Amino acid sequence: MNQRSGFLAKLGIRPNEIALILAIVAIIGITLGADANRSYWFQWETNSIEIGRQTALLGIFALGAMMVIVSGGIDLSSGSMIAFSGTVIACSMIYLQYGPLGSLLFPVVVDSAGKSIATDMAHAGLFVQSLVVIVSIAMGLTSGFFVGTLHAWLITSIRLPPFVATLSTLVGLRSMARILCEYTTSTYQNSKKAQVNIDHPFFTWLRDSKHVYLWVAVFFVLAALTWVILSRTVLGRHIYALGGNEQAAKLSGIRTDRLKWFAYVFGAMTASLASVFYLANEGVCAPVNQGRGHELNAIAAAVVGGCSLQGGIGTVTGTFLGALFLRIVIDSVSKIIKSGADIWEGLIVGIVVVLAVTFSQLQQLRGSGRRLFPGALGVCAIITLSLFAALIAMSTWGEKQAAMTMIGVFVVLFVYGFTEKQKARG
Amino acid sequence: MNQRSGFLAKLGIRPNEIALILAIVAIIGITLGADANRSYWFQWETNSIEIGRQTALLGIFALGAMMVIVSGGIDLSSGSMIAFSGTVIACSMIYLQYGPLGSLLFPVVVDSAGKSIATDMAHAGLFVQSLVVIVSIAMGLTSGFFVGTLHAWLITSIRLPPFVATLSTLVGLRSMARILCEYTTSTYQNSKKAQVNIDHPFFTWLRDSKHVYLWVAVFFVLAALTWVILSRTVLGRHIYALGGNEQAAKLSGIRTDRLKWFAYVFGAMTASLASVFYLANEGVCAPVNQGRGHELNAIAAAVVGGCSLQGGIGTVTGTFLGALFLRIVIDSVSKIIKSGADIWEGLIVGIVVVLAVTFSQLQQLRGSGRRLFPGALGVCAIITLSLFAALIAMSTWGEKQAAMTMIGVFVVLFVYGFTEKQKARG
Amino acid sequence: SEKKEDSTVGNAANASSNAKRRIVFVVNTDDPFWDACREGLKEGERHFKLADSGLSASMEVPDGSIKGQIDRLRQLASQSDLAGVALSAISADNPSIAEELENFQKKGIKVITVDGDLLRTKYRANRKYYIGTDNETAGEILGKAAAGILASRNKTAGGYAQFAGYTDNDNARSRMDGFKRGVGTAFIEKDRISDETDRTRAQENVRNALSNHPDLVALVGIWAYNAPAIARTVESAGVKKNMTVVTFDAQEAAIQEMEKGNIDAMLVQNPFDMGFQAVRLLSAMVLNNDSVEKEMFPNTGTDADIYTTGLRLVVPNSGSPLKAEDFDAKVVEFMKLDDFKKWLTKYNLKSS
Amino acid sequence: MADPIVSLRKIGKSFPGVRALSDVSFDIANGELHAICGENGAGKSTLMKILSGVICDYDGELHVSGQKVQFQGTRDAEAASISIIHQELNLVEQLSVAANIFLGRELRNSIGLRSDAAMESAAKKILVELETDIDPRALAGSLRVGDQQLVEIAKALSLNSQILIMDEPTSALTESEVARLYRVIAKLRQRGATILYISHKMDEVFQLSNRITVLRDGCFILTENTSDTNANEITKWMVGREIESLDLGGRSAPGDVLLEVKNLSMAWPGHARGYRLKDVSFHLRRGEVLGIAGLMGAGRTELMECLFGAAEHTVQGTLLLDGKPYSPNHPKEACNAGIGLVTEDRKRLGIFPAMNVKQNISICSLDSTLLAGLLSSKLEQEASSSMVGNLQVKTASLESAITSLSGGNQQKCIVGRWLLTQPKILLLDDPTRGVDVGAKSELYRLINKLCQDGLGVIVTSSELPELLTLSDRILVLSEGRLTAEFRREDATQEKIMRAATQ
Ligand SMILES: Nc1ncnc2c1ncn2[C@@H]1O[C@H](COP(=O)(O)OP(=O)(O)OP(=O)(O)O)[C@@H](O)[C@H]1O
Ligand SMILES: Nc1ncnc2c1ncn2[C@@H]1O[C@H](COP(=O)(O)OP(=O)(O)OP(=O)(O)O)[C@@H](O)[C@H]1O
Ligand SMILES: [Mg+2]
Ligand SMILES: [Mg+2]
Repeated sequence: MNQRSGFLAKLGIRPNEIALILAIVAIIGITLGADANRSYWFQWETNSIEIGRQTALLGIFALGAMMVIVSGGIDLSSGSMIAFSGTVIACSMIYLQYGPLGSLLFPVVVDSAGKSIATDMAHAGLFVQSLVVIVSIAMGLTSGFFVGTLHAWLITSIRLPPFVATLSTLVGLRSMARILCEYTTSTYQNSKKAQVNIDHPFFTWLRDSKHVYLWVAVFFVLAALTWVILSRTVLGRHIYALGGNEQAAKLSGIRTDRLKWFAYVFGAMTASLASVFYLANEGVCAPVNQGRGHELNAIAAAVVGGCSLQGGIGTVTGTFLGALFLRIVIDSVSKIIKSGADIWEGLIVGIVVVLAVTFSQLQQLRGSGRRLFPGALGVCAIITLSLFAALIAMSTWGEKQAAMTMIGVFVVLFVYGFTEKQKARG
Repeated sequence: MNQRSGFLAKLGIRPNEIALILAIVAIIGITLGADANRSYWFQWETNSIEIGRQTALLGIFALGAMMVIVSGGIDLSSGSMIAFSGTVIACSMIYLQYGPLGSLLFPVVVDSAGKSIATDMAHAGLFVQSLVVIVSIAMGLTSGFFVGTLHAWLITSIRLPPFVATLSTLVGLRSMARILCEYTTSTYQNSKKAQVNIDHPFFTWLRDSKHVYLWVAVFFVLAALTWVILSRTVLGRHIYALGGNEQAAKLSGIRTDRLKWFAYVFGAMTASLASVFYLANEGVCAPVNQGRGHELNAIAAAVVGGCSLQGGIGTVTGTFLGALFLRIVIDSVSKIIKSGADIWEGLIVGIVVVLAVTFSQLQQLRGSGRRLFPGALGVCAIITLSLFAALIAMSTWGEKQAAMTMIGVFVVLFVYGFTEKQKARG
Repeated sequence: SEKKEDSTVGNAANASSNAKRRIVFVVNTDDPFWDACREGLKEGERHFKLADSGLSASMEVPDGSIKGQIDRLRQLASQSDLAGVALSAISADNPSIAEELENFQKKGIKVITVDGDLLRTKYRANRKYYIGTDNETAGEILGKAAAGILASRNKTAGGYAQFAGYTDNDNARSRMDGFKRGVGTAFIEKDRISDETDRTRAQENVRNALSNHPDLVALVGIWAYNAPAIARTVESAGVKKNMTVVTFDAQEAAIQEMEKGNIDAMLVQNPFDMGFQAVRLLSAMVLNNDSVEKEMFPNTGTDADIYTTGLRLVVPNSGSPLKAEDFDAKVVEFMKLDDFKKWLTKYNLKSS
Repeated sequence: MADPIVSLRKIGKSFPGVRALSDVSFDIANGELHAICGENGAGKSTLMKILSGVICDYDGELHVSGQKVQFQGTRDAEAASISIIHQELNLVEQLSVAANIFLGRELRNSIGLRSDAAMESAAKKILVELETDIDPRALAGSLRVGDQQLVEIAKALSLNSQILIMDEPTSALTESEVARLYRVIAKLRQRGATILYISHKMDEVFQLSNRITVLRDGCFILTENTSDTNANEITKWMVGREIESLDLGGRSAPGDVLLEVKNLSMAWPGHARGYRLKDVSFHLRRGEVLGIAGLMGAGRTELMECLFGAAEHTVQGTLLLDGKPYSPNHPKEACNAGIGLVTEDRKRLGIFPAMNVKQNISICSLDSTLLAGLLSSKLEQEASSSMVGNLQVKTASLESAITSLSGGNQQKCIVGRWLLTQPKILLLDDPTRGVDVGAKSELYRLINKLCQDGLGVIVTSSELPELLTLSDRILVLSEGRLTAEFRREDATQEKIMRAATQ
């Protein structure tokens, strides 16, 4: 391991990233063992496709979250940004089809039976189709650019803390998306709608699992790009500096405001890029709850990947692995717990995130001879942990086992804490 | 105003708090004007009851959020904590009624018709009823204590960033609550349920709008208590110190770990106190989505009330006003926009939060003599703002008006930015 | 103009300008299902000339949580221009909701429930009437349909999984229970999976169900968006030929999927009619002309307060083993997909 | 005199509450080393910030080599060939030394990408020129205060600009490092660079400068040729009054043993040396000042932290306080035992930026300001105002923000903070770093008085003369080992340096 890490270190892979890789391997192994119908083995193809799809879906805007975090900020709005940009795309498509331009792009033609019908998307020529899609996606990305700009402006000029600025867009953008959606549908399809169905051939094509390689490809390209920016360009160096010590960066004549602008625009635009795949994946634009709360997954991925929320620390590789790790964990949970997995997912993700981050800083913890269970807090912590263990045991096996688990955990931890205390003394 | 502020300053009220008070008054005024059926005037009683209820509901755990923020941390888990503690309370009631003790507390009696029936909650004596309620609520608060302890332990001993620690409990606790709920119902009511109805007379009584004064009273008492702690005790001063500069605090002989313990326990326990009122308010314990996302409202309230997320800055008065302000804004939106208010709510809250925080630091902005729209970022910001204005105008009035709005806003801001630039030059 | 009318603040404006009294339809959450209902509402508003009698009808769309619906009801309670309330209860036996309705009635505001009724055994008095369909019967019908299809594919045993936003939400539960009864004991329910209305999760759930339970023969979509989620996943997993897919509600996407042959049967409620009838009944109650009430609720006894809007069982145009005569025409209208689409276009609806 | 390269005309600057500078006008000749002296808060740093484009809104005019300039940022200043070494450290701890040195001016390779290799080699050159062996690849955060200071210097040098501003560059350096710096300065001046030099250390000022400018309370007092004046005169101008020469004699003979340290050792995992402190044994008597000398990195701070229970690694050895065993695991326990520590790094470990002066002073002694268990603002007011009085802290009011005070005055507040706790033992880690002469002598007198009241004081300092004047005994640390102990009578700088480097 040391040897390997030494070797990998040369490749610029950090210990916590190695830890993640090992963890991923371990989880796959466990799942293979615990999953009765070994689907990772017998259906590895579908499984890898699905995990690839999900990882791309999360990873694309996790990279954005990472960029913002490294620059010393935070972006809580990406979930809503996905909904907003998705709505912009959907609405542009509606506008192009049913708006004033519609009659040009989708002329009324006469069908075989001789009665005249308006060409719909499905029957429009490839040129029109791609035109519509390209323009719409461009609109979506533009909306991302503007939202990012708004964030940067609020933070640099109005001096709002990033948390506040992006918190307000978190609530604001979603409602904006709903307004836009209702307006467009009621104006151009004269029936007010809460969501728009995405039937454009491009998205249907994209959704097809045969084309998931494209999702992964986009993710990889974006990751590579981000990697170059962060570790091979001056811009990247400045972003690390900004995150590490804004004051120092300023005094070194770095235009910190512009850097923030870049970071937040990058964050928002990755979200709007993700929204394209969200639309494809769900086949519908649903401003109400599309991507709701997913910003936290992105941040979690970045953090699990070793980003520090103080800023200045974080890598593309880490974030990539973080996203993959989270997706695999979630997937394996549902593989192992056959039915009723959904109620366990959150708990396991929570625990796993804690473990991952803990592991990534095990060295420091060891190094600083601090005790794990110091004083009263330590004792209460031990009790807490045993109680939670008991709770879990109870709902899996029953109450006797719960009692035993509780006592077991308590004793073990208590003994540990005690020896630890003795060590600290001697 | 200056005079007043001078006077209020003596009372320890800060400028941004005055701003909030004025804003609240203004909004009430506006609503009175814009609401066709003047319900703030003709139905002031029902309205104040509802606003009081909502403010208490939010404010109680907003105080907790404030405490954590002032101590230099953040608690993202309060929404899930509400669900978890609510579930603990509900499950304890089920356990007491249907568990092994049930037969003692709820003996099988023989009714007039001579056939024997088990006494249910409604028919149990006042003593049993109150016993059940008190024990259950105690359990809920205890769960709060333990979760707070867990946070403190993860943050101080495992050295997780608060954001990560509470992010994992945010996902973990909710799923834990669901597990607990399904387990208890399936074991003691032998039908697995994802929701439990709260029909205990106490909660029904508490829900009655005649007893909302109690909610407000609890909120006020808690606020007063918090105020004393923060501004009149050593503990409070130390918490400000901790939030201001942790290392310095430690080297000044402050037990920072214990302080964090207190802060996070306070945060979690206020959430579980809130959960009591959530149960009463909704008459149901719904682990799946009870209080989901409400942590952000609490944080927003604290921030609008002038808390700094860097820590070390924040007041009870501010948080109190912040919560009241948010609730009144939301309420007045639904009063003014008669139907379909919900899609506007988020947008308006977002804007209002930004405005509030901006206003609270207007002085610094003025003082710093920085430009509001500097350089390229400034120009793009202007464009962004005009676009969003246009979007809103479009969905309110239509497209011509939107175009006009856009041009209007753009010109105004551009002229402002230009003059500003000239000033900076000259 | 027409569009003006539709845009949100359009009727906010004319609601506040000449102080009308309002009939408000409070739904459970923002879902395409209600788009059709909203159309019905508008249609009713026009057809029964509410404007002439100083009334207006509008729809309130809370955020899908119980608290959301309660808060919305309370907000309405604190407004003085309310004449009638139609509610699709998000939870049948929720005391808070029941009490709020009670308070409305105390104030003389007319209250009915639509689509989602309160628990009749407990809260029958808290609303005057119920318009809609009994979800349990609906489920049962779909169950029968599924059994029929399975039989025709000579599947006599196997497992099925049901998908919904919240598996314990009342309408979901009764639909599922209904289905369970309808499909019979030959088939075992493997799982009920919730996705918290997150569509990505919805698709994952289907995927996991497929890989977790190799012996699945049928998938049941309980909430509108589950239909396309199931259909697409089944298609991309390439297991369509030995999988029976039956769903509730007819979203745009679901209809397309049925055209593609990825859905074998849809049980469709009639939200449009719900909206329409709600306006008709409430306006009548407000202007207390009893004739309408008598007409809508002729019979006496236990179900004297129930008006059932139509149920439709929609099957693909060709190749469906199901026959109209297998189903009680009084309860459910048997339809081929094309007839159904004709009906939709008649009221310029996209979904139902 | 040749026409000036920099001339300041009626420069004025005010911050909310304080007028930092008013009509400061003087010239700096080309190629000279121009020292600027003044008490804490005189406005030296502010003036330099203006000159180096950090502060852009100010009154008055600035002429550089003839023409008027109005810098919009540090970039403009660098373009005008002005660079500055700031008083406070400004490094990005997560980045390497090389990255810090070239921050904002990164070297690019042919295709416009960043070339770290080039920067590292270039950085290496500069560091060699500074005669240090800091590894350009090392993370800035892993360096000690001293080395970080050297990196700051290297950063400024790397611009090799015409005009170099040094704001208290030696405040964190020890003699040997200072000597190196002098050699570098000499080289620079051969190159014909102009240097503005700020220091509170008179010997430096007189050793280096051609001319001296004195500021007081933001006003220009005078500019003198160094050769025509002397330290006392300058200090007189700075303080605005005579400073009677210190005689710290007349101190009662040290009393009984207060603190006994028996072979104290502190591990240092993951480092060649393996320990930060090894078998350090000494004792401290009542009413005695114990000085601890040593080069930067000798372990003085660690020693203090051990005594204060703030060590970040496990500590072996026995401590006896008043004969009773004493093993602090947390500063709190040290406080309760009657020990106070004035930390070395004021900005990071000292002040509470969000709090005002009053609260910063009272934070450690709140228990004594309680009325019926609650804080009494009146008592707090009295306590802190007494300290502000005794230490003559320059502040607009007790309520003004601590950050609005100059470095030295902040330091006084922190000393005051600990005096309020009426400790038995006071640990002062470089207490006079960046503190002006006047304040220094006040501090000395204060320390003296405290000893007379039976306090035991342990003090480290980066200035040997200070130790020699202050302490009754002087311990010398070298690489964590105790290498010598002198009584004041027979201590000399030479002996101490020899012990410190063995
Ligand atoms: N950012 C600031 N905000 C408010 N006041 C300030 C600020 N910076 C400096 N001051 C005030 O300006 C005056 C001059 O400060 P400055 O740091 O220039 O003094 P100095 O001569 O450098 O003192 P020292 O020798 O301690 O560094 C001081 O009174 C200080 O309180
Ligand atoms: N942050 C750090 N990282 C690594 N090593 C350090 C760090 N700080 C100090 N050291 C090491 O610990 C020893 C003591 O350093 P320290 O700076 O405390 O000595 P010192 O005598 O207090 O110097 P000064 O007080 O003048 O800064 C030195 O050998 C130094 O190399
Ligand atoms: Mg200075
Ligand atoms: Mg030191």
